[in-house]
Amino acid sequence: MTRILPKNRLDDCIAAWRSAGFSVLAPVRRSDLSRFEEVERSEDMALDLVLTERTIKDHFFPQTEPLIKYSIKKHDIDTQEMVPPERKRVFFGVRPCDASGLAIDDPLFGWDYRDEYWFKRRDNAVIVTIACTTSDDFCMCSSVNLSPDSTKGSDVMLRPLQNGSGWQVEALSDRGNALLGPISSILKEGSDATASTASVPVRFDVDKVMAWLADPASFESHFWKEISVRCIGCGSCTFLCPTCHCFDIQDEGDTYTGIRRKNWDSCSFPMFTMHTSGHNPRNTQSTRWRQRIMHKFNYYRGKFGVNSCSGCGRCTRQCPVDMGITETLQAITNLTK
Amino acid sequence: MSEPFEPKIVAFVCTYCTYAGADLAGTSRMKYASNVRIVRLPCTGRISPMFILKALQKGADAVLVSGCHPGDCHFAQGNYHARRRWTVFRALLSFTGIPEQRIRFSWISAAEGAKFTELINNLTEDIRKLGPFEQYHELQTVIETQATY
Amino acid sequence: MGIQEQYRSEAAGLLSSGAVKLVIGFGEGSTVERRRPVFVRTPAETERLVLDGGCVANLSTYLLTEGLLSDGKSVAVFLKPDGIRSINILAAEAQLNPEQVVIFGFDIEEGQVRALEGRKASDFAPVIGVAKAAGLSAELQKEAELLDQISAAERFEYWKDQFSKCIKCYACRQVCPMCYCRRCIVDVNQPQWVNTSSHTLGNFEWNIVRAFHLAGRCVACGGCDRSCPVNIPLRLINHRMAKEVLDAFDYYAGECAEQKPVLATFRQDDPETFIL
Amino acid sequence: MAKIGVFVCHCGENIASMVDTANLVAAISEHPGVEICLEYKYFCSDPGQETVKRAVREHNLTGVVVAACSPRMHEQTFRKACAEAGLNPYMLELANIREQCSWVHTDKEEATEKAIEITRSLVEKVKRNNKLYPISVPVTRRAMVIGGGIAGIQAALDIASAGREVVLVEREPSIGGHMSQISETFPTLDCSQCILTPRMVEAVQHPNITVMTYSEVEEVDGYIGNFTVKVRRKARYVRMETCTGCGDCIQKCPVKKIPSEFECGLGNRSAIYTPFAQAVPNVPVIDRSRCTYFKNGKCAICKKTCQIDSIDFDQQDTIETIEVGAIVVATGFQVQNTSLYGEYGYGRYKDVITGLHFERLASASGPTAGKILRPSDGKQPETVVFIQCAGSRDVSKGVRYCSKICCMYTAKHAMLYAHKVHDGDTKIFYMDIRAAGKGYDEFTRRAIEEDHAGYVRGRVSKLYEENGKLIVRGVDMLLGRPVEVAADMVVLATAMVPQPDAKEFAKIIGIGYDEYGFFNEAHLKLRPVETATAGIYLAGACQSPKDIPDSVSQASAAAAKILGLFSREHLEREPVVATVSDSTCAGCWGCATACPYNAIDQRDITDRNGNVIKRVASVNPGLCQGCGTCVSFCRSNSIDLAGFTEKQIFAEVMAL
Repeated sequence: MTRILPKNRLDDCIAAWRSAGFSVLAPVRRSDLSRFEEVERSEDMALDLVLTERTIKDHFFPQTEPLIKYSIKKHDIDTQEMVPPERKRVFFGVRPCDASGLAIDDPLFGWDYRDEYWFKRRDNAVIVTIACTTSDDFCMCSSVNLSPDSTKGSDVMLRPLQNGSGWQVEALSDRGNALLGPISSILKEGSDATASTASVPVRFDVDKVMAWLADPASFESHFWKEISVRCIGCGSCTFLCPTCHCFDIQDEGDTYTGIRRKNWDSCSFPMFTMHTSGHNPRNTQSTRWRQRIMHKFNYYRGKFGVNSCSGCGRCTRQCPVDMGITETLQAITNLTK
Repeated sequence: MSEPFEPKIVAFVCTYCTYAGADLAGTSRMKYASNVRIVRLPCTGRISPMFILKALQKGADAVLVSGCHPGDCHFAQGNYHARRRWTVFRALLSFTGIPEQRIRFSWISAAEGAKFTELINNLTEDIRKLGPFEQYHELQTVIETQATY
Repeated sequence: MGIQEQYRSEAAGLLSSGAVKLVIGFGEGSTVERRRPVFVRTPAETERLVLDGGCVANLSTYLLTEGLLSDGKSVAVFLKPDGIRSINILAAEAQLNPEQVVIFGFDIEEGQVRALEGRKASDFAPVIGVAKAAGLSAELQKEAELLDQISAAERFEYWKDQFSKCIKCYACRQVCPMCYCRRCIVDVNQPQWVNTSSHTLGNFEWNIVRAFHLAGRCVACGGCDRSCPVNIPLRLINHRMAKEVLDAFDYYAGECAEQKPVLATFRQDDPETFIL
Repeated sequence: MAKIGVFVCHCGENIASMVDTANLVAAISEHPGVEICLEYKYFCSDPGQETVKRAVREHNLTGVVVAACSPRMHEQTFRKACAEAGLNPYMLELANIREQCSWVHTDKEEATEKAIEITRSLVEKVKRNNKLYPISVPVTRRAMVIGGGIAGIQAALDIASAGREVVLVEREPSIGGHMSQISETFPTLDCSQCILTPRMVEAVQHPNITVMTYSEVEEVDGYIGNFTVKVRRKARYVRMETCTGCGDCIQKCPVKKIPSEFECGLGNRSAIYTPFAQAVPNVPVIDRSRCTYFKNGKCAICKKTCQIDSIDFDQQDTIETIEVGAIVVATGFQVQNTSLYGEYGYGRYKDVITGLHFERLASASGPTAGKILRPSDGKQPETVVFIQCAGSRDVSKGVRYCSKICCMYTAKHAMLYAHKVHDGDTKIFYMDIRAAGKGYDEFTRRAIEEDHAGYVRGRVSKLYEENGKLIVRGVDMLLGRPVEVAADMVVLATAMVPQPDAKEFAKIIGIGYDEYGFFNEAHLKLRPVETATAGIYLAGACQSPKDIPDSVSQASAAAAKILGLFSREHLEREPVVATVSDSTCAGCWGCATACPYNAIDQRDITDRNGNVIKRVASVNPGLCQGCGTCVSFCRSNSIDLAGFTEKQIFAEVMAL
């Protein structure tokens, strides 16, 4: 016997969480884009998507974030920090890959300096993940040692019932347990069978990839040039990635006041590594693509013991020229056959 | 009753015609609304569309762009180039929902102090009626406020 | 022999004779439906070339890859009429020498591929003439008109909503053959005309500036619209600009390599109904 | 760090009565970067300027804003003051709080607020001003005069007599222009040839003047002080160096029935010809299109006749490249084609002629040796009708402007006719008699009072032939009744129009033109001799209809301008010019296409070994006039305008 969240009680569930002080965010399709947004009713949710186009990363590490407000006086500058207020949020209907993405990034944001902006949001968020029963040609979680029902980064795991009437509920953390409190009366006991999870084929051999990347000779391999020849150098793969976390600091303002902001940046952009002198250590797209792959499957692991990829496949799914991590890692796998 | 709304108007003008026309309005002691701030440029050819966007960001409720009549340009052709640019830019702004009433273009010669006076007064009155350009200014106020997540 | 086979064998011929050093075409993609750009350097590799209704991208962008054409050698490229117009504009703007570009011209009608006669951009003048005579896309015009009909305030809300989605990934810019600047206006920080942050204001500015820079240059290949990962209908704004220059100045971008930029030229009797 | 000095002028009460200057000073003093802010009654006065200078020195100011009147008023004054205090004069901005603030507003609070905003905004601008230095351009002290009519000859002689070299280019085989076709000149009635020919000879013999006849300007490059002109010397097929002008070839040429252009078709010329007897140089040319030798390779009688073998059928056009520092455009005018007046019967009736025909008839060296004989039958006309404004001042068919000279020459024609045909009768249909000029009105009075010119105020509606007479029907407006005159000859005072190729020529040399094709002056009243293109000047009727005294005056004025320019080896120009950022320029040349002055060229950037890395736009500071059209065209912001840079404008706007 396990606990079941009946689908027809979803609205009660939202209401219960809201009255417990939570904002509820769920996949929504609005203005021709699927993303996580605050919802008040279950009918606004788009739970049947394989994956939202935007990741939940956006809600922890926004594309642009004010850090400091400043005003320029005659002899000095007044500054005022802009740290987000505490706000309790439930992310409902997160996919395992996106949830894992948060867990992958946690050590980065807490490593030498604890990023308030990230952790204030992380600490007040409860991730309710729904295991995947569908997948598409781009999903690759199984290739990066995750799966359509992996629990990494999740506080509550929901497994769809075979009959479609609801989800089997499993709390994975204290935070998850606490979240079930307000809805305890909604949950019921049951032993309905869960639907089988999606089958996502293994698309590359990540161990071989890691070994090849770790080989110093690979850095200067001609491979990078060939594999990245059609890359146009946009940042969409990085910006839609649940784990990419690079940012830039920009001041924006007028003569009198302004705001220092933290903005997403991308290793795909030539400007990313441009020195003031005009010298650019990564002055070709192939060196930039190499950096992206190396960072995800070599350097990041070296520092934090985990690859910076949760297998969502968004990089390929939306690439304007049909590139992506999968193709590159497949090619590396084939190199080392 | 709150104070009547006083619009902020930024004018980008060429120094040879419209700026001189505005000077003439002054030397003739004509009177017009104090809402306009003039940015002097050598020629309408120098007026880049970015100026208009920045003026809006800085809270302008309307922007005026003005120069020499066709054929009178001190630089022979600058205003003809400007006219093409405006035609296209105006269509673009209009299509993105920036009302045509708020972006005005005119030819005012160095002799047309009266036209300048009348234009500023009419424009100010029009924009008073139209109200502040809140839609655009909100874009700025939003970024100045604390992230709501 | 189908067009695909014909072009494959011609491409192989060009490569083996040394007439071109590279063929840029389409190949199979990561899914059955997808087509991706492929770069073919040997006759044997021409087997990878695919030509079917899925080959919609404007590959002329790749011709501007730094250093590609600087050795004076020729490159062959698969192009639809929109891409051929891009070549004309790039030639007019001195970004490439059209003599170095060998074109495998084709068009797609109702999912079927049709070969276009010619090899040099100038050979396709009749095709472009027909395209101009046929006018801008009626479909886009219909879509754009829907926006023209609502009030300015509603239009503003529409675009605010659309632009709020923008993440400044610059896929629109990177995929566009017209965006060849070494330093994009958005990367100019002295002064910072365009707010680089991807808040709605910055996004508004960026998208307006880009549309303005494409006025009279966009050939409606749809690359930016397809590339946008957050589905902003960029096609509409670019279409509106193309219509404006056509209506006001009878200017159809990319008619020939001698065409002067619409915003760098003028006529004394250009329309000016809006000027007080 | 910026140290800006702001000086708030009261302008007596002009500013202070409407702007609370104390408030203004208080607000501006608090502005970042403002080192000192002072107010004073009149900063433009000597003590005021001294205050500014002292502040600049004592505070080591890096920039100055004077909040006062319009920069159009006192920018130069304060620039000079800054320079005298050791500050680059371009580190100054004027905040216009008088013409555009205190004088036009009525609410002191509003005006003060506006004055504060204007001043702040210019403080922000001046912080970003750059030191600028006048641009020095070398001057080639040689002039070119295009057009060898009286205006061109005069300009050339004036410049040459002052010791500078001149190249005089004329497209016809001889210099002289229209003046050489004229019989007598008003208001003195001296013979045109008699006063012109000595000037022609003087020009051709002047050691400082190179006369290039039968030559046309094809290309003009460069800018003030440094023009490069390509001139096509058309093949004459006669060797200039050896021909003595004996005229034997002309005599012997068998092709004789070619209507002479010089005689307006009233006389004939041969295939090898000089346009008129006094031609300078007196060297014939062969009209290739009419010459039998060029048609079928036979004849060559001229070659056989010539005793010094000066005929050269193999001559080719040559292109000469000439460097000059200034150009006078004196390309003259044409007479309007009168065939558009069907009601006047021009072209249909042989005896309906233009004023220029009449000049040839009246000319002692003309086809009738100065006798007034009508073209149809060579008889002396007993009644002559003159129709004025046959094209001028006519919105519907002709040109809107007044051709200016017709009133005078028509009076002259009536007089000449009266002097030659004592019992003849004249009728002059006119709209107004415009005779403003020294001795002009007296002249027309004389025509009426002494020579009985029959002026009829009114227009001609119809003209037809009947029994060998030209019946001219019109209306006498003063009497209010129709008039009908049976004339033997009718003379139309046709309009003066630009040369048919004037617009194309204007494009070649890069000057403006009006709706008709007359060349545009830089300013109609204050710079009537200059064009908008520095270094190119106008003389004569190519600018607007002019008579001889006006043409000559303008020619001398143009010469004076050029001599002024040539008085120094270098020319100093305002440094408000555009510059290109080589590293970011994408080389699309849009700026070059847009530039109204052709001031933008392509420049190759090469590596150490001389290989071209990239090609960028490059502004010629000698040509750039500083309009900034290129700047707003440039998509990558790679071109900027000194004095109005992107940074400056941005700062100015962001401070509003």
